[in-house]
Amino acid sequence: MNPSFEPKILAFLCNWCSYAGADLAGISRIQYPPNIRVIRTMCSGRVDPLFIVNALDEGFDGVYVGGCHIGDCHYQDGNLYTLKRFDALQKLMDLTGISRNRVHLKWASAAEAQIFADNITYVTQVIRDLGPFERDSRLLPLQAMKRTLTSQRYRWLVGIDRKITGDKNVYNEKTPVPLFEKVFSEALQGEYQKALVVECTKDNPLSVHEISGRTGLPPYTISCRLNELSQDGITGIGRVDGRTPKFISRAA
Amino acid sequence: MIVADRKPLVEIQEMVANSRKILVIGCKGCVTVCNVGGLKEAEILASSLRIGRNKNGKPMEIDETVLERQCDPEYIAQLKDKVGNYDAVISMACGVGPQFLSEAYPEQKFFPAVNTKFFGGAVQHGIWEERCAGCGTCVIHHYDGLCPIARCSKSLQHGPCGGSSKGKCEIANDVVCIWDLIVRKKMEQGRLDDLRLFQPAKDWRTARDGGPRRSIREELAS
Amino acid sequence: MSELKSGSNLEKVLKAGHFAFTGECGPPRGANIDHLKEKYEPLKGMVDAVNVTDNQTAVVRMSSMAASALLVQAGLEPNYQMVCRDRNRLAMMSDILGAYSLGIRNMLCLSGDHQKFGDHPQSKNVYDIDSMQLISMVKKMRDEGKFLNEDEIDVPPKMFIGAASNPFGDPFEFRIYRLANKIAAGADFIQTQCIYNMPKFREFIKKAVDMGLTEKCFLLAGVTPMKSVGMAKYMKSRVPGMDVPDEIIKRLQGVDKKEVADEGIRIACEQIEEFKEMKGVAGVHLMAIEWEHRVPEIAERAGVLPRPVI
Amino acid sequence: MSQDFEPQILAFCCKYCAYAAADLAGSMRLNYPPNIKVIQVPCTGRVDIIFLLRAIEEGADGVYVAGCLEGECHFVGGNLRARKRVNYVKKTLAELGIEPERVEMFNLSSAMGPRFAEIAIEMTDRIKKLGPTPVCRLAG
Amino acid sequence: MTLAEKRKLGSVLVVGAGVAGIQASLDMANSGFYVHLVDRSPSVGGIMAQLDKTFPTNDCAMCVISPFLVEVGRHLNIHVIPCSELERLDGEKGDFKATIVNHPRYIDTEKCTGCGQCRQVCPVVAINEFNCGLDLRKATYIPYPQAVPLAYAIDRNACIGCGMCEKVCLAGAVTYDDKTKITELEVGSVILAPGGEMYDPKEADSWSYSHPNVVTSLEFERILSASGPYRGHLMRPYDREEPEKIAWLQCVGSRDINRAKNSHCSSVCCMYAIKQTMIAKEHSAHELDTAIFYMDMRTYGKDFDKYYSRAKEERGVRFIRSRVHSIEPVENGNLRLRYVKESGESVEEIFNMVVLSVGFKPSSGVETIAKKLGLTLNEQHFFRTGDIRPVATSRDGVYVCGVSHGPKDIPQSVMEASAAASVATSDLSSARWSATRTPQLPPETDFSKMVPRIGVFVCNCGINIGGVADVPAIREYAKTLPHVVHVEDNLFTCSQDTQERMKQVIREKNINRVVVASCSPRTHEPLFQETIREAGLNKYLFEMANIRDQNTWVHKNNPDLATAKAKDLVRMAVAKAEYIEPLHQVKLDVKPAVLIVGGGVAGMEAALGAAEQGFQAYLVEKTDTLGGMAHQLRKTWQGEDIPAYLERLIKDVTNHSKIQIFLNTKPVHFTGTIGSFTTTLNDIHTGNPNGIIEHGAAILATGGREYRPEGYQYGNRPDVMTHLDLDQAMKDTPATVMNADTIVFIQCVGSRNSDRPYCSRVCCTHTLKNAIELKKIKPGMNIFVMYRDVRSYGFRESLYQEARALGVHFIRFDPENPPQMNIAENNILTITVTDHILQRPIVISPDLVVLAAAVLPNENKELFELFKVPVNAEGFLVEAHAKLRPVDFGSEGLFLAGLAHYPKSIDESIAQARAAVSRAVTIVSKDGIMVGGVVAAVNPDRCAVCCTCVRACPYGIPFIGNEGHAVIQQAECHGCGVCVSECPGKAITLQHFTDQQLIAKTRALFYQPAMNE
Repeated sequence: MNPSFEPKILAFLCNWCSYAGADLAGISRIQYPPNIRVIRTMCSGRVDPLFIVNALDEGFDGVYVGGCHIGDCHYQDGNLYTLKRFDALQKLMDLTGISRNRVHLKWASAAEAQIFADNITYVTQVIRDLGPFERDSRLLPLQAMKRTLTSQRYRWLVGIDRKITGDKNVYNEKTPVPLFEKVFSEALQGEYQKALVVECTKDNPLSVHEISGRTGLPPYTISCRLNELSQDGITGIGRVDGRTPKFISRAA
Repeated sequence: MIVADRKPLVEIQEMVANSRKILVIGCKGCVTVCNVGGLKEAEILASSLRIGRNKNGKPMEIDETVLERQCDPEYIAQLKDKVGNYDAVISMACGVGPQFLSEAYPEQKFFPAVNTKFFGGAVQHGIWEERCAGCGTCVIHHYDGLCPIARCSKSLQHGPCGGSSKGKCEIANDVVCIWDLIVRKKMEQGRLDDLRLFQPAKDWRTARDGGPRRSIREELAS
Repeated sequence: MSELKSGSNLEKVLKAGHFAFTGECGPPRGANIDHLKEKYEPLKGMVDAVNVTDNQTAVVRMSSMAASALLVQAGLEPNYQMVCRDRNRLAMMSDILGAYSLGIRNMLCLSGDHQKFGDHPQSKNVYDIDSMQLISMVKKMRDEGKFLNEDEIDVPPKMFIGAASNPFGDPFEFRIYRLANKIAAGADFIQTQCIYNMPKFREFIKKAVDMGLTEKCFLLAGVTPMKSVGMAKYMKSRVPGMDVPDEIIKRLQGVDKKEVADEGIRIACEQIEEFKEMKGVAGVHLMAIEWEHRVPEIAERAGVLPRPVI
Repeated sequence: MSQDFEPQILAFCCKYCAYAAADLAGSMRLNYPPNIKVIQVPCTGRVDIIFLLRAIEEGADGVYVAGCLEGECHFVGGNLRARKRVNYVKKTLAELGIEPERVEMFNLSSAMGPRFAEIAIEMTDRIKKLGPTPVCRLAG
Repeated sequence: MTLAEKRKLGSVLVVGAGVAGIQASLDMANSGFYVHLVDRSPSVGGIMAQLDKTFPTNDCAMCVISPFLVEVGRHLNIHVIPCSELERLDGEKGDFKATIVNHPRYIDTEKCTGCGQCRQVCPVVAINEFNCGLDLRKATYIPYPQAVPLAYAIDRNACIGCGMCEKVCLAGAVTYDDKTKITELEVGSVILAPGGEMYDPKEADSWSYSHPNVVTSLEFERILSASGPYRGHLMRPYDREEPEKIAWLQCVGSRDINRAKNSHCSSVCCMYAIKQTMIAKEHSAHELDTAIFYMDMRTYGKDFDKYYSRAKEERGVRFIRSRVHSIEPVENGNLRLRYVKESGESVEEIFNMVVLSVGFKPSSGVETIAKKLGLTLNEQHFFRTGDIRPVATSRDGVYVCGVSHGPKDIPQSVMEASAAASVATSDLSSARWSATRTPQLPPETDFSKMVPRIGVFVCNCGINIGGVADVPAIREYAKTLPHVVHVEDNLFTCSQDTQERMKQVIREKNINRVVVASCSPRTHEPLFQETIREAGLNKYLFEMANIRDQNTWVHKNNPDLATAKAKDLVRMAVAKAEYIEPLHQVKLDVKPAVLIVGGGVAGMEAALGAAEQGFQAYLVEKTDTLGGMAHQLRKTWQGEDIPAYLERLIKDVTNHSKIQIFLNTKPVHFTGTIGSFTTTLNDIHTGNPNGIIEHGAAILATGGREYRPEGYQYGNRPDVMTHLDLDQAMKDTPATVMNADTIVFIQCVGSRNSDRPYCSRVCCTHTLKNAIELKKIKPGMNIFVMYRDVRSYGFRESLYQEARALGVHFIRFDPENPPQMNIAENNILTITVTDHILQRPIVISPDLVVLAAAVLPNENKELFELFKVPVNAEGFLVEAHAKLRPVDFGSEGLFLAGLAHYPKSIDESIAQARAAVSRAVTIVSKDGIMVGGVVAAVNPDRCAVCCTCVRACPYGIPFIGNEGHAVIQQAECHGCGVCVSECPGKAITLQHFTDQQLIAKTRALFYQPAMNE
């Protein structure tokens, strides 16, 4: 690690708690490292995981999301959604090989300026240890993450999670959490792998082995994903070289 | 029946090149049976001509109709008030059609759409073969029902010429040598001796060589 | 066989029992007499009569009657050929009278090739009467002195009547009957198609002898020496009714390029030798098309010289 | 040819195979150009030569007949006759100086949804290359 | 209740809606019985719907079965009950009470239009059973695009209840509160057709079935299918490479006692394996090397052996007689097979893919149904059935057909289905047409003279059309078209409420032509035709514009062009509508009698079946005795006594009041059309007529005979005999047979050679049965069976095991060097043959030689020409369709059964005879048959009597009548229209597809009409 590396960190601070906490830290002249650049949002629930991934894509080395403690949210359950989304995002990052420690979610109330500063200091140190985010060598996973995060299936499951596991589903019963977890992880892995395949076959037709080479996915997995992509009419056979069909995607 | 082939489209187009309003007349007689001049073929010809003219930007008006036959004046007369308002009429009947029409309507221009070829019959759907040359004195009984006058290229009457090989006529190997058939049939039926008879020189007066012919039935003709 | 029908040299030679040897000469495609001369000059003294073809393979040539008359003037005896393709019975009878008046005594009655092969396929053919009816017409004119319509002829044309026969045409079994019909119709001598399939010809001639046909008329075996392998192949595949066995072609291929023509003549001579001994063969008709200049050599090597003079 | 030329192409499809394949292409949500307009006939044996000629006469840029695979015609041999008639029309158009490629015959089974789409695409490209029909459409 | 008052219900319950269930239901519904068709899965179709192509004709399975699916879904007298199972069955024959469990589907089939929006949004995936797990489907799914009923279902144990599908469903069809319901059904009899399931190779790991490139045959079928996951492009599941070498392993899960515990042979795997090799070769652009590893190649059905030799000789398929023990995965997805050649040499080969030809096992439903209904199962856990009553179960009134009582191919299943239909309804005949519904139709108002008044109904089909094309614009545009007096657009035109409103609008505005712009006429035309008929309009005054399947669904990405095309299609439909005329079908009366030709077992069973159904049967036999070939048989393969059965059958037939028997008689004249035939019968000896028969249908059962072998000294030595001679000897002079010490059986004598390229199917079983019987009587006897392939298909495999256990020696020979028989000078007979194991010739001197001679069809050239029925090259009668009409002839009203169709065992003949009865009853049970409609009609004064139509018609229907013009009979014309466009005089028109209508439709595409005033 070169010692002089100073990570650039984007911080989303919810207006009522963490932003207020940050101001209080300023008023009380509490010191914390200058690596963060702040964006104020009305509630941490406003933060779309896509913003986080875009931040990494644009050049930040890490992202910090601050919100109110559970129960304190000015909008009742805004931060509950944030928690679900953040958890889902980190599960997705585990798939992509980008360390989940580049993104952090911390609760801090308007009064807890010191806690805020400590959080920032801690987060900055963690990211500094991780070193700079090699964006150029991670283009494909980033694109695939963006595509996964914008897929209807992913967003719908993340959104409905609390309602059907917490409250009741359409059958007036709670969907058992392990079942939901299984469905969600299947969906997450499915959408991400499909996204990888689509991203690398968008412009030129590639064989399964070539896709495997670029995405690291085993051939059979790619073959199964190709089934789903052709069912949705996104990917088809572009041409056949000898005995090897090359697949191409029409990214709608 | 009389068998004919449709003239090439280019030839018909030239005939009516400068006519604006054309009538195509089919005939329900022999030319319908040999699929060359019936109502269906009339419609096809009309449509083809329309496409041709339309393509060259000189649209024309074409109507199509069909007569029961074009070799009886009564049917020809059915066009009395129609034939006048066209500047060309195409008859799809055998050679008789255009002539009966011309005789009935001297002022109108008539054009044949088909080339009349021979008397014959359908050996299979879509293939017709010549059987009779109309020589006016039928002798097929001498040759076991196979007429060498019509079906031998040289109308020989005493057996195959030197050029008959493998059952085919010297002029083309898809033309059957009729004498090969006659001889084989005679041999099979054990009547080869019939071919020893000397046939005197044929009297061609009853054929076309005797000039244009008429057939008069006293008891019918008024 | 005793009294002469036409008194032609050929008739005399045959009736005297000699082994006849006739040649063939195709008239030129134009009116150039020298061309004709070049063709008949070498035949002088070599043959008993010279066939003069009539628009062979339906290709327009100088008329056979004119050419025959020129031969008569040159001291050769023509064998005037007439085909049924180009004339109706009126023209035929008048030409026969004309030919006779010009000193032509031999005549060959043929059906003639269909105009489709010739140089004017668009032309209309006649075929008013066929070769059989032509033979009987010439016989009627000669023996009864009458035209076809029974009218009297003041000076009947005394022609020595010849006919052609193709022993190898299909249907093979019928060919002998056709020969018999021609003889019955009045043919005095027969010239066969050029022969290559000797076994088949032996079978044919044996049947002719058994039927006593060779008693009633003289049969001359047609011989055409092969000039090249190409010609042999062409005759085998393209000429209808021609039967060229593979051995002939193999023999021709057996010798090197320059020798082929010579080998062709050697084959012909072998054939002629056999014909001399063959019962029922009264002579040989040599068709050396475009090879007239080599007829003396062939005649010499075939041992048919000198020609008998009666 | 100008890119915005959108050919009008007629397709006579037999009820048992080609029309069923067209429906299957639909239920599989495949994609092919909208220039193809289908007319259903009980069997391609019903397609008369006059239909193809009248279509060209009325201004169609292209016409094709789609029937069952050879040997599998629901009515035994209707599709074989159809092919002969298409060839006759091709010859007639050639005589009239019109590209015979504007008329074509295809064979496919009712399970070949993708093949139907392929044919539609192939014919549209072919007619686009040939350009509009030389037969100008008569108004009225 | 006393016997007399026993209630006879006119309805039947069919359990299982595979091809067998469907065929049985259609036969019964068309013969006057109301059918309840129950199936566990959300749609009908069973395994056949999953097949790509079917042997031996290589027809596409879906094209063959989908018309039947649509008909069963739409039939007025068939009540399809999907997602349900039979729970209990009380009562007895004629009066059952069935308790049905209806599992929740969570989607209302009445409302759902199959538009598929719910599938697209559903976030949950599950294993797609239809594609055998090759790909995934959503929790909300439809088994396959052409499913009937065309409605989605929710897979409850995959669904997480997120509610998304309800949000997008515009038809409001999703019913989450759907509960399991119990329904009671009162039926007269029950037919079980739960079908079978394929063996799951996971049970034994030696096949390493977990490897992606090791697939079962059904999975391979999906890979080949154009509607499968790979759209018919042959690729390996592992990495989608196109395979260069594929191996098929036969007998996976069949004939396998130690690994799979299934002793039976599954009868179909050899044939489908060969078919798959041929179709795979067609699908691959490059050279594809295919190899089948087998023990016996069992291609015993009609045209099967020709199919096998065509694959071997013409298509270069490799057949390797060796059973591969295990499959070993090697690098990059390939598989190594080790096998031992016949010559003993062991070989290793690398393949890109391996297909396991998995056999049948009874479907899981069989076990439970047997327990609930108290039916006995056989050792292989299929339903137990006998030979003499092949479709009857151990409980009276409950019948079975299809794979659930024994592995078999589709033709055999369909035959058994028809047989079950006829047996199940034979004693309910008094209740015929009692429970069925007949449509109440108002009289047809005559609109033919009136000016066309066209009503145009444009459909949104939810968002399928409306979501792409601008439906209101299309509606407004339709207003501008000529003769259009009413336009409207609605969400779902095919929904019940819209149908009612359509009828009302038609009456109010007295519309006389209706155009609906929506989906495909193939699926919805009959529905709309019925609706307008109920509004008093002749059903043909209707035209559809397909603006969904052939427009919005396929031009999703340029909506404006799709809208323009929709307008074009509507304009074309309206243009044709202008020229449509009403068409009136003519009712031909039906003569309720059946003629049966041939008095063998098949003929007698057919006559008895027809009589039991209550119809007069005329049985014509050319000899002086009934019974035919059966007189020479002793036992069925399961050991049932044939002579006793034959005696009983002849007694029943002779005494039955409704059967009239004509011995020494043959038909000499036959005319008429379906429903009313007239046949003149003549006495064979005297030649004078002994009867004119009026009948509605005819069944030909002219039977077959044993081939008299030419070689092997047959006929000139007493110790050389055929099977029938052996049976005769065992019956009359058992001693001559029993004191023989060595007996040699020689198989395929006269069969499977160039003159008779077919397998006679029964001789292997016959040999095994006799060999076992001889061994049991005299264990010391040496018995040798010299065979090319032992074809003991289905449960007959147990005979092969038993024979080997009893010590019968089996020696295989190749057709090239068959066993040689030589007579030494001391008249001692010896047989020399090369033993396939020792690879050396051995010499046997048997006391008795039994030749398994071929089965030939009886020669009836004159009779077949009289009935105008086709025979194939070997002289067997040719059925209309090998798969789905195995007992019908091409020409309507004629049926076939027994050996005359193809060699078969006696139980198969009985089943086919009963099937023929069921098919015949669908005609004679009706009082009239509607003919006409879309048929050709001749205009006499345009007819040039040129015979073009006589030559062009593929069915030879047109003829020149004595009025001097062509005649086409409405009852016979199939409506293809070939003659119409061949006729040079334009004398024939095909109603509803006239030239005028089709040219108007063509013209309309290019001709923009002037604005409607």
